[in-house]
Formats: sequence, C-alpha cells, structure tokens
Amino acid sequence: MNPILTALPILIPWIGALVIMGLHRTRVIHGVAVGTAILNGIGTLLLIPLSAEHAQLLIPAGQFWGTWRFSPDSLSALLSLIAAIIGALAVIFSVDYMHGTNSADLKRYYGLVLLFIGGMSGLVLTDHLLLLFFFWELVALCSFALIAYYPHNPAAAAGGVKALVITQIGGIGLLIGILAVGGTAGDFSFKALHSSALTPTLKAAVGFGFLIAAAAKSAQFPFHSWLPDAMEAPTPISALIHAATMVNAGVYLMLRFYPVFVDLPGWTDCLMLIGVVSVLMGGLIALLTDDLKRVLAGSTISQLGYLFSAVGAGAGAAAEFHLLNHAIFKGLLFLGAGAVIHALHTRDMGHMGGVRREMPLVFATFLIGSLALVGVPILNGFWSKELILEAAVSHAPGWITGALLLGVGITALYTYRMVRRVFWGRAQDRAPVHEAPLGMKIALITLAGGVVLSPLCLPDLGVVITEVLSAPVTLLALGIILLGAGIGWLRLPISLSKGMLQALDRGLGLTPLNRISVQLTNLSAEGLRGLHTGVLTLNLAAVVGALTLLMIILLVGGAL
Amino acid sequence: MNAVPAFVWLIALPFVGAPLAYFSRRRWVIFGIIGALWVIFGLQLLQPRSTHYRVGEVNLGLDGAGVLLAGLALTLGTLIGVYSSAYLKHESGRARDRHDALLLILIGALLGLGCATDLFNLWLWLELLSGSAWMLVAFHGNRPAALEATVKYVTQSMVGSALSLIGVALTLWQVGSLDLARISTAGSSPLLLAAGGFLVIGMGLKAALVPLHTWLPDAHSQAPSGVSALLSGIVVEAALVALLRLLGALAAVEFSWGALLIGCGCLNLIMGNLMALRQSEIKRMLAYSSVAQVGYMLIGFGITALSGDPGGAQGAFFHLITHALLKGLAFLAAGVMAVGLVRPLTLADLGGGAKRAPLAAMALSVAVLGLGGLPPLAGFMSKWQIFVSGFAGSPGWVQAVVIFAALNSVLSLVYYAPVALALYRQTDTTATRVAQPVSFSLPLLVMLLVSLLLGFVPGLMETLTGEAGAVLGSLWVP
Amino acid sequence: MNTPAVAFVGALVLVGIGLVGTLTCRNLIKVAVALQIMMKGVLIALVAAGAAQGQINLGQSLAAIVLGVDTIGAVILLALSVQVRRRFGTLDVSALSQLRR
Amino acid sequence: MNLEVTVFILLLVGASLCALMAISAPQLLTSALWLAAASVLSALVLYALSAPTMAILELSVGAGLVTILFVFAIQYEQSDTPASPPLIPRLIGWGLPLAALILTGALILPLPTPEQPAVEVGTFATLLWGSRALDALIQVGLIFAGTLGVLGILSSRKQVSMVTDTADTAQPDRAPLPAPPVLEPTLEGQEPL
Repeated sequence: MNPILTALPILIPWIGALVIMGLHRTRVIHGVAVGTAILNGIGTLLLIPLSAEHAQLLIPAGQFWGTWRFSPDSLSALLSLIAAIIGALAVIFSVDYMHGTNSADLKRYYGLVLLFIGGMSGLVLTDHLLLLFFFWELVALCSFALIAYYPHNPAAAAGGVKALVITQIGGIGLLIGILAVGGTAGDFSFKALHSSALTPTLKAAVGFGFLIAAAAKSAQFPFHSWLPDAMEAPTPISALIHAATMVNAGVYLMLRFYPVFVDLPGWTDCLMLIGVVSVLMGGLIALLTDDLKRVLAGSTISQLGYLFSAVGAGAGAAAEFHLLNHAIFKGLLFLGAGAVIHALHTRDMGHMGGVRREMPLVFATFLIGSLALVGVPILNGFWSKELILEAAVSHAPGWITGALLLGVGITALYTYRMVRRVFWGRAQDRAPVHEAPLGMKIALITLAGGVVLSPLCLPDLGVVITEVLSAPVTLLALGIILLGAGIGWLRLPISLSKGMLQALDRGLGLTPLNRISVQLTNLSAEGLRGLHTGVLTLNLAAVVGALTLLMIILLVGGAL
Repeated sequence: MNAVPAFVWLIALPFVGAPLAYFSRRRWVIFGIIGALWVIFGLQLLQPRSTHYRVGEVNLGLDGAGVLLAGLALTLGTLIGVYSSAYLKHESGRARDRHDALLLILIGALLGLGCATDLFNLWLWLELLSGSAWMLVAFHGNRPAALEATVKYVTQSMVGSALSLIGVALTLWQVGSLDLARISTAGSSPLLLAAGGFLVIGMGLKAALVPLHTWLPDAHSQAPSGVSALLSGIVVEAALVALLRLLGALAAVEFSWGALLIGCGCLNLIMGNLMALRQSEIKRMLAYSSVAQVGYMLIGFGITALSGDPGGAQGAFFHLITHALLKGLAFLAAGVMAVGLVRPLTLADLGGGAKRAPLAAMALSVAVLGLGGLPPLAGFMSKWQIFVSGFAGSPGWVQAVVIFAALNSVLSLVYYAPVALALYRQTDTTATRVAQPVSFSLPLLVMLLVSLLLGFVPGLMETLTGEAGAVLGSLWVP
Repeated sequence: MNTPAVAFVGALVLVGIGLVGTLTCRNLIKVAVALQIMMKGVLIALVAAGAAQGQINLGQSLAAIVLGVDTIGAVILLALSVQVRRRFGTLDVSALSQLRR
Repeated sequence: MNLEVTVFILLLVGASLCALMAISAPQLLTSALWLAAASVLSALVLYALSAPTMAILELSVGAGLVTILFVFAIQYEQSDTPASPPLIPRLIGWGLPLAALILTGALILPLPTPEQPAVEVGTFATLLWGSRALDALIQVGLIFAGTLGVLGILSSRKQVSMVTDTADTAQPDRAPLPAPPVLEPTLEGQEPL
C-alpha cells in the first residue's frame, strides 16, 4: 500500500474542518461533519494493514524541521482508531446534542472537533519529536477552545484557561526533553533518544521531563485539577477529548518511550507512584461531588492512574488493552450522561433520579458501561483491570498492589452511588423527559456493543482468560468490588466521614498549593502594579537607582 | 570618493521625502517615497553585503543586522502607512501630513540606525528615532492621557540621552576615536567599563530594560494604534540592536556583558508578564507584553555574548522579526476593534468581536496565541531557536534560565488566552458585521499570512537572521 | 590632575546635580531646567574628553551637535508643559499620574 | 596645584552652585535666571578648555536662546506654583545621584592621561562640516521632526474645540459604548482574574 495513506487520518478531518468553515446552513454543517467523521473512521481502518507492513511516510521539510516521518505501528494504529471511531460517534451524538445552535457557533464547534481528531491522529502517528510537540500543543489548543465553548459561562472560560495553562506547564517538560535530545543528537527522530550522545544526566532530564508532560496531559497527580474543571465543555467533547483520546496522550508517551527510560533509576517507581496516588485521588473526587460529569472526570483520573501504574510495572500490553477498554466504556458513560444532561438540563445528581423508566435505552447502556468500569466479569473492563492487578502483584511492591485494590473498591462505591442517584429513586420536582433521539441512540448502542465485544480483539484471548481466571487476585478483586458496592447499598454513613474525606482531598489534591500559587502570582502581579505609580519622579528615581546598581555590579564584576 | 552605494540613497531619501510629504499635502507622496525606498532596497540586496560609505570621518556600513532592520522597518512602515489612511480619516489634513512626515523620518532613522558604525552617530540616530517617536506618541496631544505619556517619554528619554553621552565622552577620553571598530581594539580599561555602564543605562532606557521601562506602557498604549505597532514592533528593538552593537565594541572589556544581558532578560520577562497579567486594557496589556518579549531577545543576545555562538543572536533576530509581525498585527487589529470607542479598548469590549470584524478577530487571536508561543505559530519557532542555543553546551545556569523563560511563556498565556477567547465567545449577541475599509484589512491580511507562513516555514528567514546573527556573533568571539 | 580631568569631574558633578533636580523638583519646567543642567555637564564632558585626547575640535563639534539636540528637547518639553498647564491646570508632575498600574 | 587648575575649579564650583540654586529656587523665573548663570559659567569653562567656538555657541544658545524660551514659557503660563515638598524623600533624591556619582568616581578616578594624544587635523569648521557632516545633517532632520512635533502639540487646542474629545476615528455604524465622557483610562476597581 502506498504509505501516503498514512496521512489520511490527519488530512480527512482537517479538510472537513476547512470545508465546514465555508458553510452556512446548520443542517448542511451537521451533515458534512458526520460524513467527514465517518469517512475518517473508514480511512483510519487502513492503518491496520499499513502498520502491519511498516509503512513509512517521509516528507522532507527543510533544514529546520528535518524530515517529517509518519510511521504507524500497532500502538499508534490503536490510538488513531480510537480517536477516529469515538470521534465519529461523538460527532453523530452531537447532531442531537448541539441541535438548535446557530451556524457560527456550530462551525466553530465542528471545526475544532475535526481539527482535534486529525491532531490526535497526527500525535500518535508521527515519528518526529518536534512534530509530536506541535500536535501535542495543537490538541491542547483545541481542548482549551472547546472547554470554553459555551459563551455565557464564565466557569467555562476559566476552566479552559486552567486546562491550557496546566497542560502547558507539563508541555515545558516535553519541550525541555526535546531540546536536550535535539541539542545533543542533532536529530528529532525517535531514534535520537537512543543516541549515545545523551549523557545519563541528560537522559534523566529527558525522562522526567516527558513524565511531567505525560502526567499533566493525562490529568495525573499533581496536575489532575484541570480535568474536573474541564467538564464545562459540551458533553460529547468530554467523552471524546477528556475521556477517550487526548488524556490518553500522556499514557501513549509513556508507552512509547518506556523502553528508553526503563533503566533510569527511579523512573518506573515514579510512574507507579503517580499512578497509584491518582487512582485514589480520582476515586475521592468521584466520591465527593454531586456533579455527574465531575464524577466521571474523577473516575477518568483514577482509571488513567491504573494505566500509569501498569506502564510503570512493565505491563505495557495490559495497559494498552485497558486504554482501549477505558476509551470505550468511558466514552459510553459520558455520552450516556450527556443524554441525561441534555434531557434534564442539569448536571447535579441531586436533581436527577428515576430516569430509569423514562430513558430505558440510556439506562441499559449506561449500566453496561458502569459495570465495565467497576470490572464486573465478562465485560471488557474486567479483563484488562485484572491483567493490570496481576502485573502489579508480580512486579510492584505490595503496598502499591494494595492501593490499587483499594481503588477497585472505591470505583465500585462511587459507581454504585452514581447509578443509584441518577437512575433509581424518585423523580424530584422535574419535568418528565423522553428517551434520547436517534443519533444519540446509535452512538450509545455502538459503544455498548464495543464494551461487550472489545475483548474479542485480543489475539491471545484464550491465554488471557485462563490467566485471569486462575489468578488469586481476581477473586480478591471481585470480593472488594462486592464490598464496595455493599457499602454503597447499605448507605453506610459516608456523610459522617465526608469532612474527613474532604480534608484528605484538600491535602492530597494540592488544591491549597494550587490556590496559593495562583494567589501568589496574582498578589505579586497586583503588588508589582503598585510599583508603576505613573509618577515621573519615581520613574526617574528607578533610572538613577538602576544606574547606581549597575555601577556597583560593574565595580564588583570588573574587579573579579 | 568611491561610488555611492544604494543604501546611502536609502538613508537620504526619507529626509528629502519628509518635507516633501508635509508641504505637498498629498497623501500619495508618502507612498511614492516608500515605493522608491523599496526599489532602492531591492537594488541594495543585489549588491554584495557589508558595503561601506564614508561621509567625512563617519563610516556608514550596511551589514546583515542593518539589512534585517531595514527590511523590517520598510515592511512595517508600508503597512502602517496603508493602515493609517483609514485610521486617520477623520483627522484634519495638517495632522495627517504631520503624521506622514514623522512616519517617514522614523523609517529613515531606523534605516540609518542599522548602518551606523560610529558611536556618536549611533547615538544621534537613536535620538532622531526617539525624537520622531515622541512626536508620534503626542499625535493625540489633545487627550490628557496622551500628553502625560509624551511628557514621561520625552523626559525619561532625555535623561537616557544625557547618560549615554557621558558614556560616549568616557569612550572618547580613553580611545580617542568613536569608530566602533577602533573601540573594539582598545582593550580593557575601567573607563570603558564605566562607559559601558552609562551606555547600557542610557540606551537600555530606550530598549525598555526593566526597571527603565516605565515610559513604555504609557507611551505605547496612548499612541495611535499604527504608531504603537511600529513602536512596539521595531523602535524598541532597534534601540536594543544599537545597544548590542556598542556592547560588541566593548567586548574586550573584562566584564561579562552576556550575563548582564541574560539577567536583564529574566527581569524583563517576569516583570513584563506579571504586569500584563492584570491589565484589562488591551493596548496596555500588549505594551507590557512587549517588555516581556524584549526579555526573550535579551536572553538570546546574551547567550551569544556569553559564548560567541551566533545561534542565540540568530534566534533573537528571528524573534525580533516574528515579534514585530505579531505585535504589530495585534496592535493594528486592536486598533480596528477600538474603532468607535471613546475610551480605551478593554477585554470586555472584545466580546462578539469575531462577528463584528472577523478578519481583525482572527488576526488578533493568531497574534496573541503566537506571542504566547503556541506551536506552530511563528512566535514559538523563534523562541524555540533561542531555547535551543541556550541549551546546547551552555553552563547550567543558562539552561535554568531557558526553563524559566519557557515557564514564563506559559504565564503569558494566562493573559493572552482570554483575549482570543473573548473574541470568539460571542457574548454580544447584538453584534453585526461591520464593513472594514481595504486599508484596514489589507495590512492585517498581509501580516497574518506572513506570520502564519513563518510559523510553518521558519527556514524562510534563515539567511537573513543567519547573517545578522553572524555579525553580532563575530563581535563576541572569545 | 590636569585641567581636562578637573573639567570632566566638574561635568559629572553638574550631571549629578541635574539628576538631583529631576528627582526633587515637582514642577515640570523645573524638571526641564534640571535636564538643561545635565546637558551642560555633558557638553563640558565631551569637550574635556576631546581635549584630553588632543582632539579639542572633535569634542567641540560633537558638543555643538549635542547642543542643538538638547535645545530641541528643551523646546519640546516647554511646549509640552504649556499644553500640560492647559489640560491639567497645573505643572505639578504628581498630577500627571493617571496612567498608573 | 597651579593657577590654571585653580581657575578651573573655581569656575566649576561656581557653575555647580548656580545649578544648585537653579534647582532649589522657589520661583520659576529665578530658577531660569540661575540656569542662565550656570550656562555662562560653563561657557567660561569651555573657553578655558580652549574651545572658544563652543563657548560662544553655549553663550548664545544655552545662555541666551534657551533662557529666553524658558522665560517666555514661564511668563506665558503666569504660574506661580508654590514650592511643594518633593515627591520622594530628600534622602533618596539626593542620595541616589550622589551614590551613582561616587561609584562612577571610584570606577574611573584617577582619569588616566592618554599616552600619545593624536595630533588633530583641521579646525572646528572643517570638523563639523567635514568630518561630522553626517551628524550635522541628521541634526537637521531632528530639528524638522521637533518643529513638526511642537506645531502639533501647540495646535491641538484648536482640534479640541473642533472634535470635542470624542473619538480618534468615528464609525457611524457602531454607537459608542456607554462610557464616562472623560478619556482617562478606567483602571481602578478591576475584576480579579
């Protein structure tokens, strides 16, 4: 096959986005967006044969860039497919969700979504560090603009800027790493990381720089605080960007460069530690909030924590598998939540309840997704989570395994609480609602099918089944799930310890640290503004002061 | 007397043209002169570089840095000339003529500054540059705020001039000549060290080194938008280049000028960014961000001064170009947005901007995001070049400075991103599209396209910045 | 110490007094006076430096040009203060501080 | 210490004293007159440095023209601003320049005598109009720019009466947003981030 086809997953959405910019009628815009997304899904399927034959797309791009190289392998094909297919489903879902939006806003929306899908594919397909950084920032930019999408919501603007700034801080880690590699090896291909020119210190800088970037992108501790705030985005966006694709970019980075950095002292431990803390933090966030989408956001942080721990424990294959499964079931959960939110016009679970009868299909698919999230057998989440736990048992210190198992219990607890509050109980002071429209249904059913069927993608399914079923940790995990759900069922007085939990959240979540640093910046900015008195005399005093200071420096420096 | 090279005409023409434009009272005169300048500039580019011309004892020479400054000055000057046709539509004819004549003198001063090789001559060009800049800032002299800004600009500038002249006198005392080439062979002495100090303060004042920058936010926010674009885009940077040229002549002095520049750069970065963080007025915020952006250039030049590696200066020159384009674009777009406003343009006024003026909104958001250093916009590419040169084989503290600078560009996003957001989040539902005159949209479009192009093909400027960087780099060979 | 050196030191003192003036005077016209004093110092410094190098005429011609530049500066500053007086009703520099923060 | 140096020191001390009087005089007119006196004394210094042409220029321009300008501006304003205390503490106002001066002195003193002063060719006129012709020409440009600027500054009263402080450019399509009638930037009371 012609390697130029590798570029399809990037080009199709981008061209679609350009076309949409020129359209005016909302109906046509919806149509073109859906068409592009589906076409892109088909085009991306070509990556499977392409990656099998190790196709390489080489584009000479001048002295500064060197050669742009796109080379799909199984990992990048997987991630690109997730982006394309979940992207397509999110776009189909959006036709109903964004119904009634004016054409200018709709153009902005679909344009950014398609730009994002292409960027995400580019991010995983490229074999060029600078280009990787470019796509890395591009998806951050799309995410920022989409979080801040709703015009009249100041929280949306704040959340967007927060997400952008935190991922940018992480991006510096990537930037520094690339600088170090490019500066010493003089080459930006991934091979340059193996170059012998990289001294151990430099390599450590690169490894930990990448780690910081990955943690920020994947909303891992201590950078996790942007993800819950990002929930101001339209819900299909949360499903696509903040559950299924962009947040996986960090995991992708770790998976991709694991072989390079595995020997760095402390690197894998750090990875596992970040993962474990995120598992617990995310669970805590999910447990403490009443906002349906924030529950899911916390759950995403927590599940990505499992991925980080798995990569750290050396279980790359298990991580890849869980990444795929998580993308499917979390995408499903977000879209289901979106359907409920769209119908009820609220995100507060306190105002939900009893939706089960009115939206049976949404309920059924949401339940499937929830069970997969908890890790109930035979759904996809079960297999991959057990594989990760098993890897932790054999490769990680005991306390990490313990913490991961605790996380399983917390997952069961908050999932039980979420499902009960949204779907059971009585409908409280709200208007009756109707089942979701067709476009939403298509997306939900497809994803629910994926939740059941995705284990079939595994080439060595039989081995996995016997392995998982024979491991003692599986039984233990199932017991913990029951325990967690049981605590939820008994409605044990969590509210009593809520204060404690919140204190824990505050302490661990570094929210105070976060707030203090923001306040410090603001205060210093405010304080410095006081220095600009606008009085000529004081300005001149600053000049003379600078002269005096410089003379001192010259006297001292010149004498040395 | 040897044949007169083309660039001499380049310098001379604006001075003939300015009175012509003023007294003829025809607007096309200025465009004719700018067109002629472009022709001469093109002819000059065909000639070999580093041509020299002597006027009396004073040498003029056009080298890579001069070509870069000249090209940038002509580009911005042309675009702002076009822009001002619409911007000044409602001013009286005399005011417009004054504006045009002063604009020509400003361009002429920039062209001349790039060619100066004599210390006193350099000072005088800088003085001419600030003189015409003062008067352009005072354009809206009937507004108290503009008047106040001009008073500060003039007074502080004059203190700076006096201090630089002490530096000139000290150099003359020690060396007996003001030729920069002669000074660079004079070796080290305490007198030259002190001279360097006075010149850094005096010229640094015009290049807005913190804490000498206090005039900048006032002047740049009160000038007409086109003038702000020129001032922020190139006037301050030209002063910086002048400062670097003379520091290059003092390279033999036993003092680490490079470390001083990098230190000043860090101060500029943090001060500019923190001050810009809480501004609600767009033009003032942009002006403070210029203070920060000068910091990147200082760091780039400082790296070259420290190690003699021309890469840093090359990156800094590239940043000079991208900053001139992006900041110019931002100011011009802000000017379009402010049309019809009685008070300064604030962040709140930008709501619905994308509906009112789509092109200006696009331009402003690309400009601010590019200035914030998001790849692959041009602003990232130039910062990247500076970072690369700072990372490769520099001492550890320079690498720390690079990380600090990278963190600062995140800080700058905190105030840039809301601008782009406000434009597209259409809170102002009543907004309708306002037809823009061609003289507004044309400069915006040109600068937008060029800055986008530079982001994707940063190699375009490589010959230009490479030559300019090599000129400065050759001064600092250890 | 020879005569040019004495003159140079005196010139620096004049510049210093000018700086003091710019820092202590509140009246815009007095600030202009202080700037003039600084410039007197600069003129003497340039001529003294030329004299020290036996290039008195070079120093003189530089000083002549500086004198011109400085006179233009003074004229501009005075014109500005006339305008300031009109707009602000006072010449006190502390009134000129609306562009703050 | 010979006589010549003593005369120099006396002249410079005199000029400095006049300068001090100029910056500390309570009345603007007195201040301008002290400036003229300082100017005359510096012209004498220049003369004593064997720069007679420059001395004459300084006498006519510095002491003459500039003083006339100052007096004109002061008379025009008719302002007798009472002496108000400086905006910054006197200690800083005097201390900072003094510190800068002392530090500079520490750096450059004693001023070295150049080993072999170059022998100068040409007179003042040939130097100014020959060697430094370029600088003289640039100065002409500066004078032109300055004149235009002063014209602009002084003529802006007329504009005010015509345009009445409205806008830099008027766009009829868009009504001005409600705003205070003054042009001062409203910087107080900003929303925190």
